Amino acid sequence: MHEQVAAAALEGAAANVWLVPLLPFLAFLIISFLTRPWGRVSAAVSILALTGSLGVSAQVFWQRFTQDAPPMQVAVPWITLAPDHPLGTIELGLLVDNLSAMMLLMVCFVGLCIQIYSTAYIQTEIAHFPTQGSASMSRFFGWMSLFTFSMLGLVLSHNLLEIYIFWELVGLCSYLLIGFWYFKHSAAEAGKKAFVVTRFGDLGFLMGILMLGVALKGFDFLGLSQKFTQGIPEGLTAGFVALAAVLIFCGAIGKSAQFPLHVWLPDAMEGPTPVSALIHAATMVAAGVYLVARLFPVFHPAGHAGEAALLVAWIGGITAFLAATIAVVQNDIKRVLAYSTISQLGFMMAGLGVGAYTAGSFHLITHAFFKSLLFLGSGAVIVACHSNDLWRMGGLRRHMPFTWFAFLMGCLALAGVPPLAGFWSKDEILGYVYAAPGGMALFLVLTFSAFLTAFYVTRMYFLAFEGPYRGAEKAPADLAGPVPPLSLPAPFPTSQALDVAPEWTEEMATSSQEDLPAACRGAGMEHVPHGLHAPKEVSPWMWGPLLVLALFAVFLGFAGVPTGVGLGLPNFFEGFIHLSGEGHPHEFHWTPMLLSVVVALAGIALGAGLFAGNPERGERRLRSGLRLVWPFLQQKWYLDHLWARALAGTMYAGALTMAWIEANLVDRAVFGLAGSVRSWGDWLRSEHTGKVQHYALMLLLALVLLAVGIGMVEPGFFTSRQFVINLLEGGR
Amino acid sequence: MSPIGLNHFLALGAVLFCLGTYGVLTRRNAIAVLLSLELMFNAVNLNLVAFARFMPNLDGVVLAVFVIAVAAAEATVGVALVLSIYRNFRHIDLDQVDTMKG
Amino acid sequence: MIYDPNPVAFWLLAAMVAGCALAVVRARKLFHAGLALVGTLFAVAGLYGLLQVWFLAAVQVLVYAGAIAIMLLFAIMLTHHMMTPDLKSLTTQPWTAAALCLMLLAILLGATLTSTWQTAPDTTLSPTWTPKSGFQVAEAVPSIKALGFRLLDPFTLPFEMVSVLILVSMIGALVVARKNPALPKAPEGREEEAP
Amino acid sequence: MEPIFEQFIRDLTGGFQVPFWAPMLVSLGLVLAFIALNAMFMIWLERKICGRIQRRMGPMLTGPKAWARFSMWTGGWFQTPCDSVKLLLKEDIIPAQVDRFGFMLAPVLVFMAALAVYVPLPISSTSHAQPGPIVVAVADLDIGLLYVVAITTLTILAILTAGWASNNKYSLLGGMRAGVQILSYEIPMLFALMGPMVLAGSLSLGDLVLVQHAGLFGVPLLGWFLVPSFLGAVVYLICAVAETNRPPFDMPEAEQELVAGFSTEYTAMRFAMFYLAEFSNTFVVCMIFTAVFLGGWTLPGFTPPSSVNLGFFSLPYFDLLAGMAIFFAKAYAVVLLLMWIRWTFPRLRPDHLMTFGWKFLLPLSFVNLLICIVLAAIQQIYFGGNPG
Repeated sequence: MHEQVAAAALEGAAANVWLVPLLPFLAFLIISFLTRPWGRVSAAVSILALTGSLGVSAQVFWQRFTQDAPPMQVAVPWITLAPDHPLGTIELGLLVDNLSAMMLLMVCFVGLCIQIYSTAYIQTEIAHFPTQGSASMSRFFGWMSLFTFSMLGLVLSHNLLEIYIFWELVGLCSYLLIGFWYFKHSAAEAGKKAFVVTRFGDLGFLMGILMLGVALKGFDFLGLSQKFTQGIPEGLTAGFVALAAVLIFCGAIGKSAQFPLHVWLPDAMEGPTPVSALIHAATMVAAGVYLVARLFPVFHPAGHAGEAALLVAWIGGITAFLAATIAVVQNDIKRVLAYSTISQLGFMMAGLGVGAYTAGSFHLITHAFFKSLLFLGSGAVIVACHSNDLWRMGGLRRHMPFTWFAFLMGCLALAGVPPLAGFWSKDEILGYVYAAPGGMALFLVLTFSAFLTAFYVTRMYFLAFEGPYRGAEKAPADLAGPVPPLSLPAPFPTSQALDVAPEWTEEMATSSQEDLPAACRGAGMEHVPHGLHAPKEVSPWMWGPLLVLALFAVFLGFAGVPTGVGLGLPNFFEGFIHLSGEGHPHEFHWTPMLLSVVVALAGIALGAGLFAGNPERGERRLRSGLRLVWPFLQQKWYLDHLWARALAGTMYAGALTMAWIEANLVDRAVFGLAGSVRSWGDWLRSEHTGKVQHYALMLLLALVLLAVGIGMVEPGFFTSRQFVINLLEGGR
Repeated sequence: MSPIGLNHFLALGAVLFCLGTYGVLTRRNAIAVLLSLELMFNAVNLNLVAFARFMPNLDGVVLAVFVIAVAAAEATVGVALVLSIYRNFRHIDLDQVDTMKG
Repeated sequence: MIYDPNPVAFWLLAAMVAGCALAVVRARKLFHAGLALVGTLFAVAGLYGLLQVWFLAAVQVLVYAGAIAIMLLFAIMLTHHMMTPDLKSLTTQPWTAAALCLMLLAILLGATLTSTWQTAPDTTLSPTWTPKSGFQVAEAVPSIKALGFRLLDPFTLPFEMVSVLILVSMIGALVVARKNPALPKAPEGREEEAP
Repeated sequence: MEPIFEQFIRDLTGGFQVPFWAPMLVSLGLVLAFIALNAMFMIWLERKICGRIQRRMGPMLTGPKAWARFSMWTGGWFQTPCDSVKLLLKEDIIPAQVDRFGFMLAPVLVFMAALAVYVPLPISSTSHAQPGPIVVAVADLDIGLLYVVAITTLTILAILTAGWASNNKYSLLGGMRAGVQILSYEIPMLFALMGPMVLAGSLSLGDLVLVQHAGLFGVPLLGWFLVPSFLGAVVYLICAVAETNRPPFDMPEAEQELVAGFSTEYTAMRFAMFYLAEFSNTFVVCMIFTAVFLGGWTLPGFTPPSSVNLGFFSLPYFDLLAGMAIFFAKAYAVVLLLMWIRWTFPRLRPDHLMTFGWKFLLPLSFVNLLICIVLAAIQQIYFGGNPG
């Protein structure tokens, strides 16, 4: 179990693994430099490249699946430090093991589905902006390709520094794609917010990388994992390791939108829906989870949960619960899904925190499929209804049968209805938490979150797909409409990056867009007049991928059915993704499984009871039932406000102090220095006569002084024989 | 008369060089400065040739040929500049050409 | 045997060099300065002849006196009013410059005269190269042939670079001196100041 | 000059050792006398030829009537000597506003140049005392050709000085025109002369003649550089005419435009010096042409004996005298050619003149140089090296 896992060289299909990230990157270059004016060509290039990547990934996956090979890697020197430097040579490399092979396949496959979907979808968005043409489509696919490249590179990264590069690259792509409609004020703000908020986490991440890498004299994952299989490495204290792990986890908190840095993800829904599906549901936000899984031995040295792991678990639990509660009160379909994503990521984190390596990874994969399915479905719904607002939907089941079916499957998977994918993976996490020592409190929290999940999913489904179509009528004033932004007390500047008003309002849109052409105003789709006609089913390019993803949402769970259930299926997933250090496969417990089924059904039943008949009435009843906490939830636990007040306030006070220091200390010093330099300059300027002969005179003076000086210091300098000989014979 | 040696030529070169320097430093007229520059070139050449002759090595003469060529180039450009200055300022007094004054 | 120039000729030429150089520096009329420069150049050519470097003497006369000095005289004629004595031409920093130049002279003389130069017998001036016999010890007096071989064998690249330099300077001079109609006219105030 | 002179005196006196300054003085005297007499003759010739070309007789009255009656070519012999006397006796006027130094310097300079240029010109050779030929020249310089070209520039200086010092617009313009013209034509001239230099492998005019006598590719007549370097000869001749400011290149003294150019203010003796120098230079040009392109004092396939003994009269230095005769015959042939040109062609316009020099003659001289290099290489490879 603890034997040296020798890293083999890349061989077989894995030898081609470098193609996987390279192809999207080439696509990015081609799109950026060659096919920019032709959007459809760009889309074709992007999709073709990704198809190639998918092919190679599938081969790699198949190779890993059929052979029981050790992790394979290849590396080239990147930064060569001094020969005797303890860190030696820092390398760039590719690491292929079961986890990365699976992630590759998932990223490529989901990415491909989303890109195919996007070909149709992005045109509907472009249609809203007459100034945007084919080049926008190219821009979209170029950035999507760049993102795919970055994500695949992240997955294949061989060491911490390399992963950090790609980590930042996906962050950049996320920023670019959230702010894809950069002339929309809200989109630009949301992109900025995502970028800035994740930066907090990345700061910790970088520090953690440096702590760990410098202390252990190496950055590569395999080497690090190796050192932790026996417990804390020699020379390090448990506290140091825990601190490093927590700092690294900070990166994951930022990227995976964990409490308390989750605030950027809902705003990120400003990006086009495929972006939300790919980046903010399936791949990038999962990168944090992936990172924790990669560094699992660091969090669980010698297979035992450390302090850091406990933190991870509880952060995950809190996030899961918090996001689930907020999701209950959202009216925007994409926001419901966004909070749901946060919540599910919390589940994964909690699983990894208690040591459920396999379960966490499994949930990551299944979630990627059904959540991207849900996002894409919501995109289809939005296209059909021209609105994000759940209160302007309803009854779509009849109008959009394919979308309805796929979306329903996604909802059921998310709600955890057996035997769909979400059930198996979520249940496995719950089982682990249940079995973990001291995990009962966390188990209860997660179970309640699962109940809430089932409830808000049901609410969303019924509001969107059942009942009458409400798109034509005006939504009830007390139910729909954006939440008014929080007005800050006077001394606080409306810091745009930390703005607490994520809800995009009409005033904001119009006030910030007056410089745009009239046709571009009201960029939000809810403002596009849509007439009275009923919503229509979207094009097959959109519902096709939905059905494919739905297939996976339904059946993927069977890859990881616990052996104890007795379905007679082998647990493929656990056989494939397991940690060499993961000791005993956990025992199967019926209690949590049954409980989770009960909870899910209860949530669905409650939701259906409230919203099946008259949604407005159900909503009012819900609000009255929750009236004590409703504003609290509506304001998202006041966390955004807290950020704005605490952080912005602190920063403002700090800024005032700094301003005082700047004005009174720094400026005086600097200006004093500048003034003295200026007066010196003024004095010297009188020598700068502009007359070339004066300069020549100065030159001669300097020459004479130099000669006299040298002559005084070394009297024989000019007359020494050697000087002359050197002078004369130097050139021979 | 005492025999003439290398030092005689070197001393003459030094005198010629200093006279040229004096001219460069003092003459107001740009062309006069160019003339004085030629004196300095000649001083250098004189030294080179004297060395070449007294320490038998033809390289000094070769170098002198190069110096003459470079002097020709210098004078060409110099005169062109002077004419350009004249066209712009209507005079070539260097102490009035002080547009670069700080 | 160390080469021994004729003292009378040397002192005569030296006096001419120094006198003409002084005239270059101090002459009131610019044209006289130009003529004095030609005198200096001829005297220096004479010194080259005294040193038996005849080729260089001829080149000095041909290129220096014949081309450079003539060009400078043309420049004088083109820019200067015919007969106006350049009265104020000596007034820029004369005393400072004189003092500094004298110091420079003292340094140079001190350095050269107190140095021990490695003068050598006047036998082997330089190796020359012929196609048949390769390098050979040349004659005592620098012949044109030896100079030519020296110039084109070890110094080929500088030689060619010099030709490039001259071409470049020629074109550059053309560009600089050409009347450019796009340039703005001379400033108005200066027009009145012209004598 | 030195060796021949010394030998001559030794022969004459039976072993008298001449002081070192004697050859110099004698050369100087000879050259001065030659310049004066030759110029007078050339002036007379010029006028006669002018007359002939213009269908008139030229000066006929001064001199013996009988000679005049005999033929137009024998009339008017004393015209030029009388003119010379007149010029010498005229009042020397120095205008008040001229720059006296420059004004007086210029004629001296120009005459100096005319005088100095005779130094390396070889007029004959003798093998009277030695087996090898000794070239007869004031001094057969190692760098003769370069020297000649270099000294010519002194003329420009003198003309510029004259033009400037006269303090006269016409003089200045004439001087500058002359300067530019000579400067421009000097370059193609130098390149035209470079062909023979390459062929001979030497800059010494004596060597040039000897190489020509030796022949090219073993053929004596081919050896005259007129043949291999024909383009060079043409270019040189044209440039030479321009250099000496003779029509059709007499821009500097175009009377209609510039009065008399740089010599407007000059009178009497000073003017005579310009005039003298001009004719002297013309003849020098012809001598150079003879030496460089026409084989100098030699005739192909003919080597005069060093002395002839006619029985009653023994003539030493026969080869010297024969060479001189041949040389001057050739030189005067070129002089006649120049005069023919002068009185035939109209004057050029200044810009045409410059264009012609820079854009036609210069490339042509390059072509000539190339041809000469190829021929010299062939000679070197297939027929052995040349004496230079």
